[in-house]
Amino acid sequence: MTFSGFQLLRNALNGGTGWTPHWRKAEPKPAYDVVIVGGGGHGLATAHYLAKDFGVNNVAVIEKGWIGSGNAGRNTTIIRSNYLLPGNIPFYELGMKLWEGLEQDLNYNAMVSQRGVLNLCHSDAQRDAFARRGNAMRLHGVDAELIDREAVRGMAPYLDFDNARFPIIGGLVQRRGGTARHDAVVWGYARAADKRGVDIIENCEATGLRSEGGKIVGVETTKGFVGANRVGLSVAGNSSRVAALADMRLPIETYALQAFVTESIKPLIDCVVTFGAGHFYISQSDKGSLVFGGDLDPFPSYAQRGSLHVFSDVAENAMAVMPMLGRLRILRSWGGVMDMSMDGSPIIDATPIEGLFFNGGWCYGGFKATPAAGFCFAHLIAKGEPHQAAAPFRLDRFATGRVIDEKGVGATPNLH
Amino acid sequence: MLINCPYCGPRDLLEFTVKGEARARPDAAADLDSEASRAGFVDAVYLRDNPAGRHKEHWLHASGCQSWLVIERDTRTHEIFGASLVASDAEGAKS
Amino acid sequence: MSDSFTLPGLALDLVPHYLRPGRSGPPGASGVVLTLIADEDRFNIEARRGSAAQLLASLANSFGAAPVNGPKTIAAGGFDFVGVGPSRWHAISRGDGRAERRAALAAAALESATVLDVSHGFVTFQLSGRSVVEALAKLAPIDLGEQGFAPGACAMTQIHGMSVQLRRRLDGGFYECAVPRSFAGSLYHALTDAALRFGLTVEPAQAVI
Amino acid sequence: MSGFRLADGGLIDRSRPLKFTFDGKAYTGYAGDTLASALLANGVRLFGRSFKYHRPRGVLSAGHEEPNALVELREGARREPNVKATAVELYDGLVARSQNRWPSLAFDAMAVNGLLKPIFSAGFYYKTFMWPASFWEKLYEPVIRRAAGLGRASGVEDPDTYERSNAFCDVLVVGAGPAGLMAALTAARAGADVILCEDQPRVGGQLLSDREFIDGRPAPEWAVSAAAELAALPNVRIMLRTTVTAAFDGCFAALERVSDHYPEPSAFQPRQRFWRIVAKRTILAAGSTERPLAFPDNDRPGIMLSSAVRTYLNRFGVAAGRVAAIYTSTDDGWLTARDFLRAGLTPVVLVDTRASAPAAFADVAKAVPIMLEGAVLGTEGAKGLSAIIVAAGGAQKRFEVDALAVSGGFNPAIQLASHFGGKPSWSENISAFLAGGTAQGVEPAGAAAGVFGLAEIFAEAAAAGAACAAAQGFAAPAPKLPTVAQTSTAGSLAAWRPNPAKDGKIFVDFQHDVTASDVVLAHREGYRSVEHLKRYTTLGMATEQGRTANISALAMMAQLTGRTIPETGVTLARPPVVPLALGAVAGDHRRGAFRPVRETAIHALSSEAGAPFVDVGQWKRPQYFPIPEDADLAATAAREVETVRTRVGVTDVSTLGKIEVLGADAGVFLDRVCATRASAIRPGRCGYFVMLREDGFMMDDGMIARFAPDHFLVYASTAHAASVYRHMLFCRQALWPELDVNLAAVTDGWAQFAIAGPRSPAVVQALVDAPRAITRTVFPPMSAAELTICDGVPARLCALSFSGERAFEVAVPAGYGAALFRRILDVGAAYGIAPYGSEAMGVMRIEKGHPAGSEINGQTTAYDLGLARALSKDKDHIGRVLSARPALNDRKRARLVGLTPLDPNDRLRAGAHVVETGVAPSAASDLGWLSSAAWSPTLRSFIALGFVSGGPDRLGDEVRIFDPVRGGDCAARIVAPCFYDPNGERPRV
Repeated sequence: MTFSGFQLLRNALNGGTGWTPHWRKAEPKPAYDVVIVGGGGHGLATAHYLAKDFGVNNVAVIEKGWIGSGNAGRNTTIIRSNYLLPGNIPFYELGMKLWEGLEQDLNYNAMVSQRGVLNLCHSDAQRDAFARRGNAMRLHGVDAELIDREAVRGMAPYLDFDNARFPIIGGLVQRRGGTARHDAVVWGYARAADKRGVDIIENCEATGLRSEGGKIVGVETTKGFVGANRVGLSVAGNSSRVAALADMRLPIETYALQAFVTESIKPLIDCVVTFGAGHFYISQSDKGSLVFGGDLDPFPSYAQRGSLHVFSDVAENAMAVMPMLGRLRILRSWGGVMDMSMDGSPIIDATPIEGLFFNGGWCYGGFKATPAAGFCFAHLIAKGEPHQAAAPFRLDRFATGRVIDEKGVGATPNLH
Repeated sequence: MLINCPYCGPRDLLEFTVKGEARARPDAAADLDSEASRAGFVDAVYLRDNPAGRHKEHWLHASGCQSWLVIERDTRTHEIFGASLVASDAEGAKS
Repeated sequence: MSDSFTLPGLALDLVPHYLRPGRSGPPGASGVVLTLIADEDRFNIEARRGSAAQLLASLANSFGAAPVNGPKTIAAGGFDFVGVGPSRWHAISRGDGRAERRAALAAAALESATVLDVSHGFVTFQLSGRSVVEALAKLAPIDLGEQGFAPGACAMTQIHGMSVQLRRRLDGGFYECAVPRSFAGSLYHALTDAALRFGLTVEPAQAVI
Repeated sequence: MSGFRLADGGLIDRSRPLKFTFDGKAYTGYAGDTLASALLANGVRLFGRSFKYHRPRGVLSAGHEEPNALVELREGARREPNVKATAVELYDGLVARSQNRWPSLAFDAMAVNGLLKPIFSAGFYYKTFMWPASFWEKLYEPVIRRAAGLGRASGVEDPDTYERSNAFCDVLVVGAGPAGLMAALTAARAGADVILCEDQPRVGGQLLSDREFIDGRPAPEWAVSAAAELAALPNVRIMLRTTVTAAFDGCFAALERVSDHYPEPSAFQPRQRFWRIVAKRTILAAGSTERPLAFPDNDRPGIMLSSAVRTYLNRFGVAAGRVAAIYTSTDDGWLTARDFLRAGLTPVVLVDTRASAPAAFADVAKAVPIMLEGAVLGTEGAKGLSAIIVAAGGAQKRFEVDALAVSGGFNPAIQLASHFGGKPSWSENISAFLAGGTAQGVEPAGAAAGVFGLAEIFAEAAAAGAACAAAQGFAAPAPKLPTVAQTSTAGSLAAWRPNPAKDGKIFVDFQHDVTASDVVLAHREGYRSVEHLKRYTTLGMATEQGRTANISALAMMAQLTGRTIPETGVTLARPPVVPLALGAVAGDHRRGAFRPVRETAIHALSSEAGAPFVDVGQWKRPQYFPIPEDADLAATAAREVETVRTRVGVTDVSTLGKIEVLGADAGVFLDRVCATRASAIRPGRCGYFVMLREDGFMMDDGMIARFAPDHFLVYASTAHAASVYRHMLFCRQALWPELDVNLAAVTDGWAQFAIAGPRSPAVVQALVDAPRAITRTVFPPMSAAELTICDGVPARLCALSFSGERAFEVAVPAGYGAALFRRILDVGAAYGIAPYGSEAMGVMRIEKGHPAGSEINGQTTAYDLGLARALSKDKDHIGRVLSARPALNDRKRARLVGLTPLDPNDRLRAGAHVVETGVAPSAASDLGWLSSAAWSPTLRSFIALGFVSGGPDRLGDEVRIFDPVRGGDCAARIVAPCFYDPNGERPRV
């Protein structure tokens, strides 16, 4: 069924009995051309593009819980391509372009909202660094504007312009950036992939990666062995654990990142705002909640919870830049489990095992990368060679030194 | 999180900075420019252990006594099994 | 650093610009009294590798008592020896006769420790009054209870993002916050903000106590 | 009875009437009321409108679980949206407004949404609004956003203040109801340090709501005496109006509402206080939340939780209505019926879903018409309940009522325990989830542990209190338990049968208007895991966090899938338990106090001189020292540079990191930490150092002075000082503990000034004490000495030049800094000295091509900076091995060069990109970027440092400087990175 206003009306009249599951509750077949491990946004997007753009339809996505139960459902929903380094910009911009046509592609409204992303700067040096970034974006055909303090005031008059510890002197704006409804992205990809024949198998955990003679032959799961010619791992948050099934070690450490929502309120904050003198970013959802986050918890963690220290730190940052938030209340906070790579940039690459491919190390960038990561991973799996936009995201870059370190903090994942 | 600093006693997370896996620096091989030497450092710097479970880590009590500690901790539950000075500071620590 | 302010040549900056002596907060008796200790001797002593025992023995020999290797204060030879880290102490002395004490300390530690004069590296605020613990509890993430923080206890901890050496003097009623000098203005504001609602008296800077 | 207030009874103070307004209308309540109880007492039943369909809503509960009665409280900058009227203590002058309605609460135009309910089913927005794509941001989304949301934020700065505090105890008791009081008494009597936190303004919890008798006295009196005993103990702290709202590893967070029961905080008082509580053991006695029942039109004002009805009756002296009925699947409804009878109000009917009447309520069965195995089929009413339709034994009856008490069992308040990730376990016994595993020393007690009989609660809570005390080494005497009359209200779930005709009116999540038909739809469309159900329907995401909704919805989904409830799933509560104001969590980290400021010794002096400051990390550094003759700040910087280049200037360099390295192995240690050979620096000399990170990239560079064979001083850059020190501590403690070396960061102890310019030797000579001579031969560049200046002030003097002129850095103990700076200006006056700020310093270092923070930004290598030759190749050091990786030494890397515009007046700015000339600027023609740029008064041209691909191989090439985000575009030439005195002759003159 194609979703439309007409269908909505029709079903309103017949008591909604015409609606059907958005994806089948598939059980594993004995073998597939491709098995994707991980039913998050990335895994489902990979399956969708494999089927739609690369002609690979005999695909299963296996998910240990319910689809979208990892970081796809635990992020702050921001989409943007305002990166600094040539290794990153083309990739995230490919993603922005896919976001821009996503709903029509999926026939599912993921509420992609290009409401603008404003990064605040607080010193001349920071403004110059933003200029470098904005210019790099422009050279790559990405929209970027460097605006002064008065223009910032026009966009966000509620910021603390007068009493702040770190004065606001301007900002970098990407107007095409914004937000998308994270769960809907997962469901939309699932529905679209399912339509093209992809089996989405929930409650099915990978317990082993079976290879013979250096070549992958399938995945052991809690629902039995599933044969596969090619296997893609897309399990951010659990990358090290799953890679260990194939005796691989990854340049990744796992950390918790907290995020927060407030109670719903009438429209207050229009665009995405990022505080440049600390760790804080915020936007308002269509439902009215302010959605925000800050710094990583500083220690490796697989627990989906954060510390009071960072909880408080985020509130301090919020009040430092938006003192009007004082009486608004945090409704809920949660912790996502981040694949933090050693240079802060992702990995999409083949592994030493033939037919086994890896996608991970997304740090904070995973949600916004969903379409591009899915597309590039599908490209890699289908063709055996990287998509041009993801070509720098190689596993061997740490050995060669071709790291892509946006922040320049080196191999300290908790600082990226 | 409370970390029981061997010198200061139980202290809040905010006083600490975390470096990551407590792994020894590779021995500087005779030939510093050899492939083996480089591979050892690549491994130590980039391919650190990342278990879901017990993990030995280097923490610095930065706002406290400025001791580097080895902390053994469960990354799933955050339970801490022990914290010790990274290198027992000669006789001083014992006297 | 000095026995008097009149060291030839240059004047010590004894009254920092942030200090606002006087009474503030709700009326009534002040719950907190804050005093800037403007001029004290403070030496950082760190045992050389493997020489901690020798150092302690030498200090015991010279001053009649040795510091302990822990966050506690031992008074000996006119110094308060405060443990600040493994095999590290701050030796603090105030009042007259400091030149002799300095010499004695240098002599006692010569073989077995490195001694640095850090008197100017820190600014010390002394706090007292009936509400002092309540005020400090707002800032310091440590247990200041009678058992957790007995007279003589010391904690290197964090207040408002600053590393602060928080100490309870051996006489019990006085607390001291020593902070790296560049942070002193910010710590002063944090302390006075925290103490304001109890009624606060800031005393004029006191040169030597 | 005026309104619904009873003539007597309740724990309110009728001698203290309080005036307040709601939607502009004036009312009166009493001290001890909540806003909800006072409005109910005045006969107000309509409190608000629901989120989606704008249905009229009244009060459901008497606490934080309230989904309906949300208001905007206070006015102006203090306006606070989404406040639960049931949790607001009434105060004189309170002003509240209803929200999310237009034009008025009674007539809400958006209620038309209710008619479109079949369209606005769960997830409808995912299926439409996709065409044309550009309409989403322009049309659909703005409409949705305006319609969504609840109350309005003030939009302006919160005028109130907040504070944070820390508390420590042996035993934290969360909740001062019967279980909490008993546990606290037992632990405290044993000698443990106890903190007892109670959300309400008084202790007692459920005891305040029920007509229980304890030791022969009314229960509230027992609570008061228990609190009095606790208050008298020195080891107990009772914190009222304090909600323990989040559990973290190692601590709890609690919110104390210090001033929320006043119109505004009194002078010097915060509005709220946010506590971090560190407890060795914790007893979770936070009670439970009653669940409503699922039936059509179960959301009309007047339908209220049974226990809340009793709370209003007994605690506030307010009847929920004049003619009441009861609908229950538990004994709780019977308790309510009994209390109605005692208040002289006989319920018209008690409908119990169960087959038999509880034996303990024979008195109720006698006085009230009872319908067993009954069900409410529907309700009537416009802005409030007017009638219910009841079915039992095949017959239907209609009752005209204005109040209906409902009880569907109780959910223990286990949220704090589940913050630790412990999976709750399902109890068939009470049809509810209990805390799974007692992680981190948290032990539930009382209703929070699923125990509902009062005698049982006392016994188990006393045991829990004793156990917690014992775990801390305090032996508890066997407690004397109070005597109580047993009552029990254990719950069960009423079955729901899907009915397409009615399900759309059975509200499950009241605030978000999630109905049974939405659950059916979610099931039909495959959103069957509980998390999918939540996310697809928005169930449980309202301001009460699903307290009244989740279990009903879970039960419905379980029925639809044929699974058990625990198989269907459980959602973990996430912090906070009760929504938490951001201001409170931030405490006093506001405005300038957000982060500390570091000031140098001349801060006040600079400020008086009119110097603007620049933030460098936490430091405030004077940027310029303007004088009236300067046309603007650019002129100031130019004048300051010219002063240094031609005469002499002085600037504050105290922010440089200073790390003492002491000991016999100091040189060995530094050779391992630095890529350069520090041990080659002779005593009395300075040397340049480079430090790498272990991954081979630049960490920092700077100078090392060696004062003695075993005494070095490392000058790290301002930006990297802290991380360099930590790194050196790591090297010393973890890597090479065998070396005899001690480290000390002494940055704050010294005020340090650079005296730079051709006349600087004379100025320095005038400062130093005799017999030291400052001449080219006696104290040449790179000399270092410890000496005295200004008649006996200890000092350190290094002949170092950052400006490219003959220059010195002189350091004194920081307390002398201000005086020394004045002295230098005095002494230097004869030589034409002027102070200069960080801006002029930056210009001169660019003229000299010295890399600084913009160049050593963590992404660059020594090779990039042209420093490869400075690195020693014949030793191991940090970063030695990985710095040799091929990609770090690729000629095509963006490497440091200088750039000069062809037209000297073409402005160069840092951040501009360098692109090839003659082709369209693009990613392909992008060569690099400018890292630092300035107007050079010396060269009378803009100049820049930048990183250009293969740059040093392209000296002399013309390139284009492209700065589209600032509209810059000009031609420039690649030159060597040193613009001024490239051979370094001037410092030696």
